[in-house]
Amino acid sequence: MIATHYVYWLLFALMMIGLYVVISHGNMLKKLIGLSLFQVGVFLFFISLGKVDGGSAPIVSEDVETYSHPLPQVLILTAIVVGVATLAVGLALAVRIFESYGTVEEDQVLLRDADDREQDGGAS
Amino acid sequence: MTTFVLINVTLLAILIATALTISGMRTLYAATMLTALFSLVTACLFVLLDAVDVAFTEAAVGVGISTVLLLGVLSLTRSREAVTPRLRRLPGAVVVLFTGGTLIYASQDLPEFGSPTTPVQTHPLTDVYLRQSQEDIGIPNTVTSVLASYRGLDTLGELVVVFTAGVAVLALLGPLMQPAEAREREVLDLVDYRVLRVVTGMLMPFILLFALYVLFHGDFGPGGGFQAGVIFASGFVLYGLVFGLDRAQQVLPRRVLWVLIAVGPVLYAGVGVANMLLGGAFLDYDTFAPDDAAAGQHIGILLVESAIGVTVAAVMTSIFFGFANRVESSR
Amino acid sequence: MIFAVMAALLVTMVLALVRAFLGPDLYNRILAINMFGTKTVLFVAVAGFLFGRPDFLDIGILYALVNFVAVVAVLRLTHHDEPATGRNGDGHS
Amino acid sequence: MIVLEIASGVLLAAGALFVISGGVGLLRFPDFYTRTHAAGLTDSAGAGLILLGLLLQGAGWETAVRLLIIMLFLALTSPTSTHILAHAARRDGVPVWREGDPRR
Repeated sequence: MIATHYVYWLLFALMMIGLYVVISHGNMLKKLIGLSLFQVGVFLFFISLGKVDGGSAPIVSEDVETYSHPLPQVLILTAIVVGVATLAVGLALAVRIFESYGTVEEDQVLLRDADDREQDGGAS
Repeated sequence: MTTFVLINVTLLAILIATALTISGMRTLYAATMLTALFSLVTACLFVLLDAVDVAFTEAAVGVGISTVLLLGVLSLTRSREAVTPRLRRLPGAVVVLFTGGTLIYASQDLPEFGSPTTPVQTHPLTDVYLRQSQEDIGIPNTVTSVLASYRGLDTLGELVVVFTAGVAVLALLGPLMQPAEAREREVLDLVDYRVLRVVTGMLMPFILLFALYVLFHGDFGPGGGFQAGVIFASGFVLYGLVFGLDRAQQVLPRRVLWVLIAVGPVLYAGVGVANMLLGGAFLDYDTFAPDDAAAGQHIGILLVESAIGVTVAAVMTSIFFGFANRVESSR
Repeated sequence: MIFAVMAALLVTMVLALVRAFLGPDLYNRILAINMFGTKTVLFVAVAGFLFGRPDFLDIGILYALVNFVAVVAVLRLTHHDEPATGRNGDGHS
Repeated sequence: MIVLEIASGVLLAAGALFVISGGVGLLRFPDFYTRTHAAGLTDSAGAGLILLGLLLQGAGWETAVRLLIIMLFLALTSPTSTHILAHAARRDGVPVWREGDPRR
């Protein structure tokens, strides 16, 4: 079991570290960093499913017999570029949130929202 | 084989140690730099797991683009993380323990790592992609043939996602949304860095040449539209960082970038429509050269890869300009 | 011999990693990461020869390039508005 | 051919030695500037020797050209980055270590 599944377990550990950062940290930028850690865990998991012992990169050449599977690689290749594009959107949102709230801490943003709502309630 | 396992375990251990340190760090600048290191290790692992194309993309994206964007945002916002109260961390720990336990329990059913008899390797599609593609499409890099031909529609979808993300960032941070109190721009003192400027000036043509090489050599080696686009973008990021944003925007005006962002999906979908007009299915490149399917595929893949390259490069560059404009105007 | 080089590279990676973790200031971290980057370039080159397919050295060229971009970005985007030295409380929490 | 193999082995061994000693230096030297020296050593001597050693393994001209390009690239970029790093550190007032100071 250990000899054949160690890669998966280590990658699960990596994903869980990322998930913990996403859930437990209040800072939005830290959350985004955690998200990319989690993402990398998933990417490596996909790629490791396509790997064959003694295989080679799926670029066909005369003197190579075994190749790793190209399909997970295609999926992950596009996923990486899409991942950075979504990271950029997240960062842009964080910048806008900082500009209107003066903070990127989730708790403080929620607190200010609650304060605003109270003031509105008192006024009407 | 033991060599492989040793290297693999070492790199994974480095990766997990880095991730743990990142999660414990409250100075976000340091955390971001460790993210760059994390990406480098990931790219090494991709090379080790035979995913050379993915390693190419990960290195360019993770180190060249993500790090720059994160650093730019950090210089716009707070770079220190507040302490999260212990009570607030508890649900995260519970969720992580539960999910991790479930994953490890489920991993019993996963196929052995690296075994040639897994469902992935024995599926009939594997043979189509690895052997039959040589006759159907005739290019050695099967990743490119799967990306641009077999799964061309899927890739069109991905390109539209990148396009949408670019538009979203422009809508959030673009010139139409500049903060009202934008101050006068400070000219940065780069006088000290003459060596840097000379070296960057020397490197720029080679970077762009390298990007073109990656774009057109994608059929035979690792490379292709996504990678080339990101390399182009990191070249311009480097130029903008060293020579200042104004000069970079003179070389590559914003309006040109906006047009280029839209060119990619239009060209890609246009190829598909042209195929339909020629009597085939959407993105059926065979119709480009009815007598020689492989030649038709070659033309189609080249057009599609160029479309991807143009859009990815334009989106990444304009995202960088969007953030960097904020950085300069908020000083 | 190539295997020994690979082992040396991995050991050096770990050493650079420890320096990147310890800091204590921003510059030490960038230095460690820059060195780590060079080691990854060598890793790709050596791994190609070790596993018998040295045709993918393009990746090494790219690593050398992005490594440079990262160092320039860190210097350009941090040291103008942030205290970058250890004296202002940079480091572990 | 045997001569080439021996030469390649010697170069690789020397490169590995430089790389490791640079790594130890990066960890053990007392301050930023001395560490710059260690890092510069691995980046130039270590990397150069290893790449030269690989070049002599004889794997076709395509590989050789790429190895040379990597060498050229590293020879341009890594001294530049070390230089601007040290320059920026000096300007930011990172203090220089003297005999008897605590390690930083």
